[in-house]
Amino acid sequence: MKSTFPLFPDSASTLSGHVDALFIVWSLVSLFFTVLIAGLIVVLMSRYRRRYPEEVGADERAGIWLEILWSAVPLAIMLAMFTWGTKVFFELYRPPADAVEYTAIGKQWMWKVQHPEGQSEINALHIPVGQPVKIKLASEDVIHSFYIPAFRIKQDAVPGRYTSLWFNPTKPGVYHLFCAEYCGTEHSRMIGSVIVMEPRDYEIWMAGGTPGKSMVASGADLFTSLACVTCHRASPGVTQRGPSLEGVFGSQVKLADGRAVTADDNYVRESILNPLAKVVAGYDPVMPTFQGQVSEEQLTQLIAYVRSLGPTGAAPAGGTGGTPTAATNPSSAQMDATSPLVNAGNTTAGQTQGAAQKPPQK
Amino acid sequence: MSEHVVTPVKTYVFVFVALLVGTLLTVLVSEVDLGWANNIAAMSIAIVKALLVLYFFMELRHSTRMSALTAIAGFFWLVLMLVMIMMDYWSRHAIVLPVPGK
Amino acid sequence: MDTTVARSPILPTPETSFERPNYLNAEYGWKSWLFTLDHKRIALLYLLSVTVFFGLGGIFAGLIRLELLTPEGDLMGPDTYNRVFTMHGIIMVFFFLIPAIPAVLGNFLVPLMIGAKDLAMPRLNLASWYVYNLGGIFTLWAIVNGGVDTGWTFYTPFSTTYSNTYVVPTALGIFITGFSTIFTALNFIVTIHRMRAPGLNWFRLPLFIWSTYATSLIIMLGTPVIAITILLVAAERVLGLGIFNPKLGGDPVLFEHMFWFYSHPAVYIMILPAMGVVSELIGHFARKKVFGYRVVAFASVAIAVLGFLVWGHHLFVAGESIYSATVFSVLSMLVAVPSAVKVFNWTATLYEGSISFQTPMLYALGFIGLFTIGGLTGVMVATLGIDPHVHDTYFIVAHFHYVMVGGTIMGYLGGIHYWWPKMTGRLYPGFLSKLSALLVFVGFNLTFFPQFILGYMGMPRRYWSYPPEFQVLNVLSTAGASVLAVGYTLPLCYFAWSFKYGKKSGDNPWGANSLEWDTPSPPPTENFYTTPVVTHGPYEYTREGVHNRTTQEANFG
Amino acid sequence: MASSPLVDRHGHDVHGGHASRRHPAHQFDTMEQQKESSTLGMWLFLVTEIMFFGGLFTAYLVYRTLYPAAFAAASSTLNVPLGALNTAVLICSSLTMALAIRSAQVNWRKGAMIFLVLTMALGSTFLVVKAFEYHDKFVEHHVPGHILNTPFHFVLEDAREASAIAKLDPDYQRHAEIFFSLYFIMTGVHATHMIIGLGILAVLLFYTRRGKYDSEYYNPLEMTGLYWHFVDIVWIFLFPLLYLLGAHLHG
Repeated sequence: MKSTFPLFPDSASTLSGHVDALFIVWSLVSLFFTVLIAGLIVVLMSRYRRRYPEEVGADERAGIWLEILWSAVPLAIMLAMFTWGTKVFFELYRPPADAVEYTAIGKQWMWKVQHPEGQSEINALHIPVGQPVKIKLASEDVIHSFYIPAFRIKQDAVPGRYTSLWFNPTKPGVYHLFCAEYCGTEHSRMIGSVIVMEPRDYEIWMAGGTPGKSMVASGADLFTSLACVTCHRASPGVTQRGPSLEGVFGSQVKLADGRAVTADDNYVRESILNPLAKVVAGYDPVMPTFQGQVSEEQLTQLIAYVRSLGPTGAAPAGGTGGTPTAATNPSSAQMDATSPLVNAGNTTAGQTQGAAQKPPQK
Repeated sequence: MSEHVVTPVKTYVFVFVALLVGTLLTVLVSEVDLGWANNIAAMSIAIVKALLVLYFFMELRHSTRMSALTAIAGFFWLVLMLVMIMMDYWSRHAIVLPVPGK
Repeated sequence: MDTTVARSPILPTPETSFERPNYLNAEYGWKSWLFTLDHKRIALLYLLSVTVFFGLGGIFAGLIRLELLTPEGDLMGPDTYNRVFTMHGIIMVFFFLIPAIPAVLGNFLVPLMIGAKDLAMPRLNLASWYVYNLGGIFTLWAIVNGGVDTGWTFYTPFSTTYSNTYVVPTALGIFITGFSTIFTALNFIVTIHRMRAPGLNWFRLPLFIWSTYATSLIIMLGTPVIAITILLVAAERVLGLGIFNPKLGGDPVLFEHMFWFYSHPAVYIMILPAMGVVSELIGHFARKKVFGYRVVAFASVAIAVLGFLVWGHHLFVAGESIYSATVFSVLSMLVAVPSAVKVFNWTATLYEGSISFQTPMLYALGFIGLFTIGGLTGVMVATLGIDPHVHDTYFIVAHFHYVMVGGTIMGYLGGIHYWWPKMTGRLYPGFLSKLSALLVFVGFNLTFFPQFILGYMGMPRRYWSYPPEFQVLNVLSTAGASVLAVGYTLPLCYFAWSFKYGKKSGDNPWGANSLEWDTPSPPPTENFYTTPVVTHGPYEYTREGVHNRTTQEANFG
Repeated sequence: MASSPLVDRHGHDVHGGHASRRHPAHQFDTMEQQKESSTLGMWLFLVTEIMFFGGLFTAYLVYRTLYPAAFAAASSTLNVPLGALNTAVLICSSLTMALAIRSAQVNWRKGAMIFLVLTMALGSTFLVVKAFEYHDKFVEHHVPGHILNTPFHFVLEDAREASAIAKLDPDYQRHAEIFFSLYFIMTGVHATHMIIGLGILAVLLFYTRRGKYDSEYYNPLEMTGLYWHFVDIVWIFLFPLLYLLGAHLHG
């Protein structure tokens, strides 16, 4: 688990140490000059405090050598740091020849990641440790920015063209994936996880994910790809536009007009196709219809997914900051007890969505 | 009172004719396929024309150094902006060699 | 300190000075203010407008900090939050930081400092105030109708295609306000060139004039570019053109280039005048010629020129070519040299000075410390290796607040405290003002230092909710913001009180030596009774025959 | 010419920068100083204008570099004879403007009025020709964006070297739209400057008629002249960039 009050980010790629070294040296240089200036000010302030009202300062002493000195020293320091920094920068943006290329597409407000094997996931990126990964970035709408603090790397995804970044993770674990370029309403929810796994775990994970998905998994996919998830987020207690669907299926739902209905297949179906017919109490009638956008097959998949979120379909949700739901976690069969996935519950709805690809154990 | 130099009408008419000739020239040159030199030719003629206007019509030749400096600074800054923005576009597709087998 | 000369005052005593005709009592009634052509009155009008916008921007800042108290977005929805930080940015940048020092202090002081009767174009000056307010009204209209949510940077295609808020009226507001800054800058350049008093050559000018001049150059060369850029954004929204729209073949990165071509130099528009103010304060409160006067003066111009060549460091991770990035990085390092030189020169000025710790000096010393941190972190983020990690995180937020708030606002407040007796002929409470300076300094550091750590931890900016491990530092920051709010409110109260009830200050309450203190406080309408003849520089406290006035400071109580 | 001071109702000039022929405004000491100030101010203003148009030239250069073929194709559909005619008209108006100032310098009031009227007539001619060109573009559906109900439609057959273009830039339709976006904005902003200039000229004509300007004081004429010539210079660049550089396919 992460400390509740960390002061320095995880360092988990081959280059994060290089960036940190640069940063720490720069910080020390800055600290030196800040203390120097502040110290000088304090000393001079007390030493040359005005003693009587008519006192004036001394004549200026010629200082051309001083001027040259304190122009040249900062210049030298900066050119040195520039050289070092540029070296690190070129390392950061020149992928090695053996990097495996993944694709990440930003769209309001999620990251769609495509593995070279064809596997795709939402707001999550599973990668094996020690493998250089190049990520080709694109955007479907506005500018996004793919940012993994633990790898000290960031690149804007610019609509209309491809950009790329690369990294080589060194430490298994779960790391934040952020969108760093402001992209609209749910910008701060456009977050996910980078799950760095031991190669063996990664093999298992890949094997479990590829072939014929279950109804629930397909539904979960649709749930994210249709952007249902942006409003019906699985984080209880947070203000959002639509109700969370966790534990809803099979329960009594209070409607805005005072009625109550049981959330069954038909209700879910009606809510997707004709959302304004029965609006849940406390929410605005803002949901657009998906009539014509989802096929019947997809509709059943979606319903299966919502059912899996219900009390009968899944284990109860974890506590604050804990595992969002067991249903959305990868099945325990695929999960090693020591696997970094144990930590996966640490945060974020994004992760929930990413992991939701995996069928729950029923 | 400020002294002013009254430019003879002849000078103005001469500049005017030069500008018209320049216009004709730039149209004629564009009809001939000179490859990349078309761009150079058209821009050169335009710059000469602009200088004529600045120097004679706008009386830069009789104005203070400050006015001339201001005009030069303006064009200089424009070129600066063009070059430094284009720098990105010119070098964007430069080949970045991958770090060999890391 | 070996040289001290006792002087006898030649100016009238404080008791009699106030009844003399001055620009405040020359005419009465609202017409005399709204149609005034007096640069000093226009400065006060600007002071009023700018303060209103500062308050408004401050309220938005408070809302941001309150929302970030908890990791969940619970105070307001994301759409509201996005509007709040956007309006905070737009108001603070375009309606407060850019006009604050030039339009208030510059307007008031440029003619006084160069011994002129007024600015060269008084009507243009008044027009600039009206244009400023017109732009402000457009923007306020947009706020009242629901605001705008693009961020103050208006990045396309979000601003042109995806945002469904009031982008166009806000853009027009900024476009219009741009004219007001251009008018002011044009006026300053012409005035400084053509209207200096006899004997006032370029190297006898106060450093504030040098920095105002440099600032005006940036405004003239940069503002038109943001004007056309923002016009293109508006045209895209209204007419459906595609200059920056990737769906139509446009390039959003071009927008970023054109936007930052102005908006990075705009940072120097904000900080250079503050540097000028601090040069004045340090020189006069140490009663010593500012160390390396010419170097400091040329540093202002160097910053203005080099400041234009570094905008690309905002685009290191935006898809700019890495070769272009390298050029911009090294240029960004270069622009830091004149800034560093200034800091060293200010510090060296204190050596063998006669330092008085009046409120303005406290602000000036605070400025040096905070600007040092802001500047150093600035070169850190301009270092190519570090920027990819901290770009668009709270590290950047902390950095530019250290420069903007720790620099510009400290300088602005220091300047207002210093020239308040000149403007109004009144003093303000000494203890209270020192307390507020202290509160601002402490509150500021508490607010923004934690954000450096947050940023390096990886917290992206413009986040409405954030992962819980960032909470402690955010709480600290919000706590600091509340201290800062008190620090900013206090001056508002005692200045308002002082304007009417403050103790009379006399003509030269600081015993300062530059031209603006050579005339009564408040000055008469045409500034000087007779056109002054200047024989020496502004900080010459030790030269024989220079001290024809009292060096006694007023008692602030 | 009569030379009664127009100001000094209250002993000092309440109109600020507004000076009479022989008395500088209150903030100035001499007419010389006042004249130099306004000249410098005007040049500074022109610098801001350079940068204002500069933003558009930058955008033009960027997209021309990115999409040379589509730009050449789109450019070749513009009416070169009309563009050249307009260039000549503007140059002519610059001449008349210069002559108007010269007339004031030599105290020939009637001449100043004639040349001002000529300048305005030529400026209006320019705008009328421009309006015809715009109309053509409307008819050809070459108006970008959703200003009109008819969507932008660019037929390559209109262009020279059509097949080469289609091969070089398959996306030429969208890129041609960018060209026309820039064409309309650049010429539109230029035309707006012309219209403002015409307004100022009308005011000047009014004051010239009232005998306000003579060899001693003709500053407003000179300042307006600077502005008018500057607008001419902008067109001197716009004409080849928009009309001519597209004649052949070279980047």
